[in-house]
Amino acid sequence: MAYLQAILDGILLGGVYGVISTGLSLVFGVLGVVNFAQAEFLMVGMYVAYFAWAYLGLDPLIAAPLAFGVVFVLGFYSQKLLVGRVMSAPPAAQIFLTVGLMITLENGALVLFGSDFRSVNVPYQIQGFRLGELFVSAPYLYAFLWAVVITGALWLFMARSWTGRAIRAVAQDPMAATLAGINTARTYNIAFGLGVGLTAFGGAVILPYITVSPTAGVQFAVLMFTVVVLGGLGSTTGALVGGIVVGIIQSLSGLLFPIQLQNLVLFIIFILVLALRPQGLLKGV
Amino acid sequence: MRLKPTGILLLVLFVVAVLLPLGLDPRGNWLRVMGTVMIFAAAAQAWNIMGGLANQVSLGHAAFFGIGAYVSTLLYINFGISPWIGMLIGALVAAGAGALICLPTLRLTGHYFALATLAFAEVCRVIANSWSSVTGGPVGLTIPFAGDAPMLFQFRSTVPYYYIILALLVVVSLVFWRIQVGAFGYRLRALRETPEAASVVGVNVFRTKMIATMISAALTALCGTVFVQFTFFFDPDSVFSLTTISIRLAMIAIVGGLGTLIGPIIGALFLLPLEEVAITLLSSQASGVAQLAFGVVLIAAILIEPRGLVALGPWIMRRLKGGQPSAPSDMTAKGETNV
Amino acid sequence: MLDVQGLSGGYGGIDVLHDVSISVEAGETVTILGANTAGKSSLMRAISGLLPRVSGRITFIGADLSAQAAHDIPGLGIAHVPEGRHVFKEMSVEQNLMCGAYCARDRGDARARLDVVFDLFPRLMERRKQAAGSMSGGEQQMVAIGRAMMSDPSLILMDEPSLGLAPIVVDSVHEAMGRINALGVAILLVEQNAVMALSVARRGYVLESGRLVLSGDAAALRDDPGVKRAYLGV
Amino acid sequence: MSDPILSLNKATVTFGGVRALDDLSFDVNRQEIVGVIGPNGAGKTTLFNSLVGLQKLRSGTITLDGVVVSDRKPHQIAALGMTKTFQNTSLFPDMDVLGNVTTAGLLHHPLAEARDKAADILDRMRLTPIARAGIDALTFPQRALIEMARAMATNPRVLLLDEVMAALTPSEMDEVMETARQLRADGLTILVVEHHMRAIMSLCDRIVVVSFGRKIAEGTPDQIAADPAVIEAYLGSSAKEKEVQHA
Repeated sequence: MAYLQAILDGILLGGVYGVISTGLSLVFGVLGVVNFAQAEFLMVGMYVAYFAWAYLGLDPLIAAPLAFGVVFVLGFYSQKLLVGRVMSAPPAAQIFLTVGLMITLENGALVLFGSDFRSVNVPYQIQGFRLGELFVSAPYLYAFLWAVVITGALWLFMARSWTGRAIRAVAQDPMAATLAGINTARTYNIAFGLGVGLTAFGGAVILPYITVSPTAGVQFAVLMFTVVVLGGLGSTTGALVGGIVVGIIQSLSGLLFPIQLQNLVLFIIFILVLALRPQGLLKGV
Repeated sequence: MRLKPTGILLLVLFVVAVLLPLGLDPRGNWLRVMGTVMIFAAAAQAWNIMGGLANQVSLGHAAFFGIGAYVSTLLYINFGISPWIGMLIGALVAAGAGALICLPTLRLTGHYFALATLAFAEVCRVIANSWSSVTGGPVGLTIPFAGDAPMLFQFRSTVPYYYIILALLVVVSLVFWRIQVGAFGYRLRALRETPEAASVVGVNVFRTKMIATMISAALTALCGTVFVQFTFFFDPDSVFSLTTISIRLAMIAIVGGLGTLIGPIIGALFLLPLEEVAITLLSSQASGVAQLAFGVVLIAAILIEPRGLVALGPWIMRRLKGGQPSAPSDMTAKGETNV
Repeated sequence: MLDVQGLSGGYGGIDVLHDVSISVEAGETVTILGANTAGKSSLMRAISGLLPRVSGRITFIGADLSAQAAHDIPGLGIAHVPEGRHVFKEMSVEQNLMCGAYCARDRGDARARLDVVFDLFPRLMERRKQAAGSMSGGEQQMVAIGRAMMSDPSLILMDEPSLGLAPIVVDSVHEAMGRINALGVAILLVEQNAVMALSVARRGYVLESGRLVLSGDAAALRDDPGVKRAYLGV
Repeated sequence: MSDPILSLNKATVTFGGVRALDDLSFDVNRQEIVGVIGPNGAGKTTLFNSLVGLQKLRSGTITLDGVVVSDRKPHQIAALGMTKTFQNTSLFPDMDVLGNVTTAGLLHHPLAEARDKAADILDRMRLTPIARAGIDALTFPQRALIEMARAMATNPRVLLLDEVMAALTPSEMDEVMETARQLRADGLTILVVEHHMRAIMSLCDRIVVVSFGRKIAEGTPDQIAADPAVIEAYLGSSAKEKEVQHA
């Protein structure tokens, strides 16, 4: 029963990991840039939701679209003014640019908000539902459901909207996209904004059960990379499946290993996947 | 011909470095700062062999740095082996770790390689934190005080450390230089952008990258040992740190000038005192300001001049010679931003 | 309709086109012949704004193309089917085609235009849900041409549409060109298969090492020894 | 006078479902200059990549002077004496011209000797004036010549030239052809992929014509120029006509 419970927890956790990582995967899939600052955009999303709660009284679940919007704009201009200028540079320049962005965002938050850990207070925080002998925590469940909804929305957007089609076209063949009349530079800006916005959305919905601080992103960084590499860099559906897989692994390893070793399991999976199947485990399945 | 001003500058820097302790308070903070500058210059120089010459950008050099620190210290604490010897054993272990990480990652380039090395360093950090019975866990390790004991790598004064570090920097720089101008350097530069062409004219790409990684790892481990002998105390989060070790080494090299001999030295001389000054000046301000400035400098450096501060050299030379500063406007902007 | 005057240009420091002048009238099919590396593809790329460095004048129905960004040119009515097809491999046939309508003057028309393309290539109708990357070369070529047609062009540039295709498929591509032309769309065709190109086109130009060496009616070019020489060097 | 130094035996390479090389067999004799021609996409570059080990064969073998090389790595094949130049050139961008040639010389010599040898090769090819130039500063014809010089520095016995004459002026072309003939006189065997038919017809002893990864003709330049299958492959024909099987 403990295992069933762990798997359930893992799925709920993993759905959110999926959304967070989908953003990273989208950025890589479209731009071919690994955004090392992705986790810091998650942290920014958490702060947006936190302040929306603190000053406007908004529930983080309701503030999540706001977090998405704010971070979308931030991402759009980060791409337009910074990352976009090194797109054709060697990977080293891209790596260091996003690493610089990571340091800037993290410490910018530290300067602005201090190092305090902050958390919100919502009525359902410690509630839950019984499902036979299983326990479903309310904040985890709500976060999971929101994650599923936004993933569905993204899927619809990418499949149906002109902008969504343009993003996929640019990701697959920028030259052919240009010949179809798509402005690739603008599409990159939108894709980057969308990618970090989704991750920020994920940051907001987990706020009811997690604290925010300037370093809140860091703990998600390797996790996100693991999910994305597992699902295949650039594959957004892979990221969702990868997220749930990682959620379950993390949850199960919590039963088997001391808490510090939970991440070790992830790292080792991460390196093994990179080494053996850099195209991702789920790709082509 | 172009190497000449750089050579003179290096010589001047060396002489200044040798004489510096005469002018600075041996117990003062600045001698320690200069020691730190040189350790990081040396480690960044070691990183530069891989990241600069072979173009394999590692974001996990903290792994080798930390291995050097832990191996020498654990050998000393548990078996009484002098860190002088432990340092060499640490370098060997790090070279082995370098070879190990090479096997699965060698086919990876660019982003994938950076990610894999980053994860490798994180694995090391987690192991060091978890394996408390051996490593002391998150509490960290303190090097037992032995007074003035040169054989055990311990001194009361900062000055001997300072000269040891200077020697280390010179050794690592000489290794870098030897590689850069030697046959091995030709092979490394050949494979960095055009591995297929390199292999077709006879370069064994796998072996060349592997050897570069092992040398780079071993030298970084030496820096790790010297660093902790200098600071006496360390924990997993400090020596295996992503930001303060891995990224910092890469950043020093890139800000100074990727793949150049003088780059890491310039980069360390520029960044670390800047950080020190920022911390001193801004200590009353919120924490993070110095790091924030760091991030901004890194972004600016890449956007303005991806080749680093070294690229300013020719521009400065033209100015010094009184010639018409024919530099394009972005060069001028760069001068104002960075110098 | 399309008027290219004194075009030179290339990549980096290397010029691949030297003082090339050609023109295409509305509704006409024109071919550009020449051996590999003669500059045919570069000429196409220059027209659609993909060649990094261009000098000279390119006008299309009075508009100066050199002032336009590459992604704005399809909207003016020039579609380009690139060499190697470049379909969006992971998209379905229908999604590929819809992407072609991105720049169309009237997007609301996209569904109706889809029918025009399916009329042209019934095969695509059957395979509308299939991923383009999993199709045969000939089918991918149909997707690429269909995608270009989705933007409602008045001129379509086709770069080596028969490259690497089996003879029977070449035949159907050839046929489709005739039908596209019958819809009033002008075609500028680059083709290695000179016999095929000259049977489709009304006029032709011959490029050698980036320079225009010959031009004239298709019938005249077919018998001109200069054409054979440009290809075989004999 | 059959004395093959290089033999392909049923070499096959596939990408996805496409057969880029399809049961391709032919021999190259010692000190011969052999041209490989064929329309775009015929598999010529794949053929060269397979010969030097950059592309693995799916089946079949390649033998260099009695040694099977189709399972070797590119640097091992280079050491055995076969290397190629790159179409569109792939010089080492972080080195000057001399550095590029020197690197190749390191295969058989220590650095100082490799540098002398490189200088010597550049001198013989009359490239000494640009020995210290960076790659970015070179014109395309210069790059093509440096590609040749770099390949020469590995002491090859078989040299594969991949479109070195593209974009050369007629006089530069003559110079390259003269160099090639000279190299052959010095004992080298040369395989040439070239689109420039005039050059290939006058340079080569023998020509192999490839289309869709298969050999459709083989013979002297005169035989090839008169071969209807070749003319069809190049100029095309009415698609209704059956593909001509040529023995």
